[in-house]
Amino acid sequence: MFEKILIANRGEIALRVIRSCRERGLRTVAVHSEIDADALHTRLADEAICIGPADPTRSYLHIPAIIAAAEITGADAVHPGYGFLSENPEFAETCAQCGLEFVGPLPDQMRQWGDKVTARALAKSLGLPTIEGTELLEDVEDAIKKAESLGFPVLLKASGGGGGRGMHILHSKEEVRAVFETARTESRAAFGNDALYFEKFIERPRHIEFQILGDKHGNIHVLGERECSIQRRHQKILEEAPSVALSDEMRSDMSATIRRAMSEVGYISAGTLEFLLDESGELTFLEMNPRIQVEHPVTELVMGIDLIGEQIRIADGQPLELPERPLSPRGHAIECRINAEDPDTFAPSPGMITEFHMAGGTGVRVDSGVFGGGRVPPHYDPLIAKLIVHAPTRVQAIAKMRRALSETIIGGIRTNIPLHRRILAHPAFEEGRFSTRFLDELQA
Amino acid sequence: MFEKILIANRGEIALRVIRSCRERGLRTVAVHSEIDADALHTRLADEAICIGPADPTRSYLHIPAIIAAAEITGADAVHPGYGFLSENPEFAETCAQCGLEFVGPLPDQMRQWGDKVTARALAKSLGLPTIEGTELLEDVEDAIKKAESLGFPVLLKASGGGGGRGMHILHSKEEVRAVFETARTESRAAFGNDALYFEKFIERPRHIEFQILGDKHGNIHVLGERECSIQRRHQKILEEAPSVALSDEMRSDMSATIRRAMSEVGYISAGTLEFLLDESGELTFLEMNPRIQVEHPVTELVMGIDLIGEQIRIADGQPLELPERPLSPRGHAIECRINAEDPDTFAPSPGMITEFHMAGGTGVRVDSGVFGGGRVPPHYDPLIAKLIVHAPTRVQAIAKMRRALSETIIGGIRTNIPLHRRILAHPAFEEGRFSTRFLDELQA
Amino acid sequence: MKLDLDQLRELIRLLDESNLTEIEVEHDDDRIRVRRDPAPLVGAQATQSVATAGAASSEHPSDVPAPVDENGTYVTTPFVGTFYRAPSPDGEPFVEVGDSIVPGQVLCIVEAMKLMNEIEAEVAGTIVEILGDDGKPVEYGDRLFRIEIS
Amino acid sequence: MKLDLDQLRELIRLLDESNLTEIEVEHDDDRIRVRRDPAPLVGAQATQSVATAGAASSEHPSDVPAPVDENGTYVTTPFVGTFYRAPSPDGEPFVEVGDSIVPGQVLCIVEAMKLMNEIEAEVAGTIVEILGDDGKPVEYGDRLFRIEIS
Repeated sequence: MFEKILIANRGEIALRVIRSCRERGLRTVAVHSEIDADALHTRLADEAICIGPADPTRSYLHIPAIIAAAEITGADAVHPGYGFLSENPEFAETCAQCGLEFVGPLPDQMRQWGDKVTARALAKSLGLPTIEGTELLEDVEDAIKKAESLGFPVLLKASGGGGGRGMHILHSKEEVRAVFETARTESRAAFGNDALYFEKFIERPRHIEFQILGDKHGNIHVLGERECSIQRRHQKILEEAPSVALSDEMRSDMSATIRRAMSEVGYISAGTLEFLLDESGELTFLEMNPRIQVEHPVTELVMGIDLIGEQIRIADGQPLELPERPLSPRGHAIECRINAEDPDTFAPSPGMITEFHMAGGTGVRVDSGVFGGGRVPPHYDPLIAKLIVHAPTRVQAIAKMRRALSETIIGGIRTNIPLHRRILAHPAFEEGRFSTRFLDELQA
Repeated sequence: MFEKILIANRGEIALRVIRSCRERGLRTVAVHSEIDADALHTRLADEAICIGPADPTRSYLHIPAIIAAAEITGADAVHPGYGFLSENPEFAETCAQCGLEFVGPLPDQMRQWGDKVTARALAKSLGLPTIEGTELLEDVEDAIKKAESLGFPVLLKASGGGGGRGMHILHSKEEVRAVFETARTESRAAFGNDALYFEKFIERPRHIEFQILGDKHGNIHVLGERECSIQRRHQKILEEAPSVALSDEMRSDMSATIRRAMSEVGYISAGTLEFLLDESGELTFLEMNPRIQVEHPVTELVMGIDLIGEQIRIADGQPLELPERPLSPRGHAIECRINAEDPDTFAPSPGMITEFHMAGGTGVRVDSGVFGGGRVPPHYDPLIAKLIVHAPTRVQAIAKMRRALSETIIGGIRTNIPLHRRILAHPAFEEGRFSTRFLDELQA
Repeated sequence: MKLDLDQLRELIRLLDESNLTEIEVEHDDDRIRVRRDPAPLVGAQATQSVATAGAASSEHPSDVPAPVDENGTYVTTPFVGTFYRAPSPDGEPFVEVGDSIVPGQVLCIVEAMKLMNEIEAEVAGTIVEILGDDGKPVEYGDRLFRIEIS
Repeated sequence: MKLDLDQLRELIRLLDESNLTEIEVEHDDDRIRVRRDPAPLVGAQATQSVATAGAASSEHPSDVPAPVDENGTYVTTPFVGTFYRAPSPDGEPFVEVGDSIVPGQVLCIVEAMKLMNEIEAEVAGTIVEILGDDGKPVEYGDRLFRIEIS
């Protein structure tokens, strides 16, 4: 087994990894920027190395500094968390070249799934249901032809895009003509890649994703789904497991399909397959994220497993010890992402946290990366904490989350807690009737 | 169902009750002393009433003020927590007279189990195994005669005593002669009652207790045991569930015995039967606590129930909804009581909490009553928080608790966290080989 | 940190005006603490139903001087309950603004557990303000009357 | 709370002496913040293997004046890695205490990922103290040399 793991990340996910390591007797190395010298991950790891200034391109994204930190501390492995370098195949390769085990999939698997068009084609070839879509668009005339054969409305997407950026809903060929060149320019500027394509546009989809784990011995486990439809501009805000929109049969059918597909490619480590669920109950593959995700705790709670711990065991070459038959979700879990931002304008709200009291009690899990008296720097993701509840039923989980939010006190900065309260108080949310447009409609 | 519950307590247990109420849609009323005007229970309840000065005899123990607070707020019921008025039958009666439902057993049941000698006789008559003991001692000569027939060593106990106070271990008739009159005087001074008796003294017992719940419809459920042998001067410090010292057969036999006994007396609400486990594996009844206990969360975690919620449902006249067959513990839970005290001298350490960061992550539950920037007043119990973990096995629970303690940061006051670390690092604790004398021997 | 006396006086004034017994100001390693004994309760010696005149009872010790500030003395309630200005729903109020009062005079009733707790004056003076609302709940320590001591 | 100027001057001095860029003191509604721009890195422009002389590269902008206090100027490391005073295990150290240095002169090597990163002087002066330990790890921003500017 590894003895020492370097965590190439910060905030709550760095703490999350430290926790799983410590429970397994592994030593931890935090890397941090100058502004994070007093951050919680810096304080709680066994060792901490300053790797650069606050600017992430010179610290958390700076591969040589992270590798050098692993070298001088004698780390055996690197956990990239999510974001930063977690989906960077060059980083994974550099780790391997330097004798460091990268806790994640193989670099080629990251490349395979990293490009959306390639990923969709791969998924299709593996027997996963994919959304109707086109090849890459050559020019505006080609785009109009392809849009008409697909049928309006269509979604214009950037092949290199992600996180919902670079997308346009188009209802007519006039709109295609009006938008195409601008979108191409935007895509080139934003992603260094101007390749565009169309997908069939689903008016009111749900965002459903399946968690998988694969080991180095060819075992694949599918660990149920998460419901992530509560989004603001394609950024997830609140997630739950299981989804009220999936029957046991749908879950077990899709799990079997995914298991076959991922076994065929020999996927290693944790990964998430994202799907859209349309109004008729069809799931179509959207993309695959070859890393741990922010919302992984809801799966951990209902499945009773430690996903980060399993990632580490897998990287170490150990076989998965999960049961042969698919696990069933037990109870219901909800996660609220607590962001340091204005609940109405969504403007970031960095600053000193003067008061910080997170909820406690039975069925409440807190994954936070900050503390009272600490500072939220303006340079990074505004996610400061995740509040996660687990209860026997969805109704009880909602009541518990309302209760947990009511006793959470964060002073000195603004947070999106009022937004979470509005979501949880909404009848459509309570009844489970919502799509990815829920939050836009709530805000409107 | 009740609509509003007054919580006649403070600190973590007041918060604990607020949480269960809020998850059920019940409104809550906190009562507080002047010094607790900014305490967490005062801030988090729906309403808060100042009932007196810091001195508990004029606030948290002052029945008229508490009843008046319930009257002016229109509360339907009163939850007494533990300590303070929780075992006071007069308080329960006064509540009933004023039309308030007391969340606890009937006043007569509190009286029945409140006196240790009466309780032991009752337990014996109900078929519970009791420790060999004597009737009340008339005088020193009677004491010597009874001690000799019981067999030395014997434990001299005060009938009105509790919490380990007023006890003497005696090895010979000379020691009986030397101690008897002093003990009688002490007992009269401490408990207003000079009745003494002997019990057989067990050299290295374990303290094992069983949690029960009874409803108003005659249903009794026994919810497994807790291991509470880690004590300092008979004050519990760390508890776990289940106990490594009990086999499934011992657990199920004793559960059946307790269920029969408590059904016979029609016990209502939550209660705990405390036992000593001797070296030969015999359990003998020690006492019954007719209230919720500090360490109830370890039972909640392994049994998957909400004991406070059940107490409230019972008080409201609803039947228990637990399964007919005894529940089995799932996984292992450990609780560390975090006290504001010097870890070596055990001197209380009240004051301003300048920094307060409790552990988080998967399998960690925090029940706390304080916050960073708040003050621990010198007038009350030094228990400021409970750190509770739940993991599949005892070994994993120990690793998780070590991890959780390592990331708990409490500044400005001293706490017993270093003591907990020593306990958890001790080989005998790891191996489960310990008795109630463990901590005294560790400290020696 | 240099603390000038005006600042200290300001703190003391704040403390006096408040319900608090202590104010502590921390500033890095500096700390200023102003503290006084718990606020006495005018009329605190009134016990259930029958008010005992004069000296403080052992149940509610109040052998410290009444809190006096530039605005006068306050009568606070040592009972949680419902405040009544008159002995019965149709009765005349015990006192009105402008009334002169003498020690031992009943000022109001605070009802709790069906018991009528009479609150008495401890000082001689004039009622200058009535702060309690008739028939409304009061918490421990709530101010009921402001009195100008004569 | 009144803050006298001596106190403010003290805060500024503390900030200057430290590696910090900001000190903030909160006091109820009062807050004092003294702030300066990030500390520049002497030699920060040295890039991997081949040191570029003179101006700061875009990767490591250091167009702010070097931190100077009464003790002189510090050369800090822009690289995480292992500090070496000499170009090879048997080689002579690049510099010793007392040596005069000129801008662009190599002072040491910080090795990371098998690359030898040379750290150059940015100012002319004299080495008055060597703070790095030969063969030992250094973090970003660690002080390596103290220099008296000539």
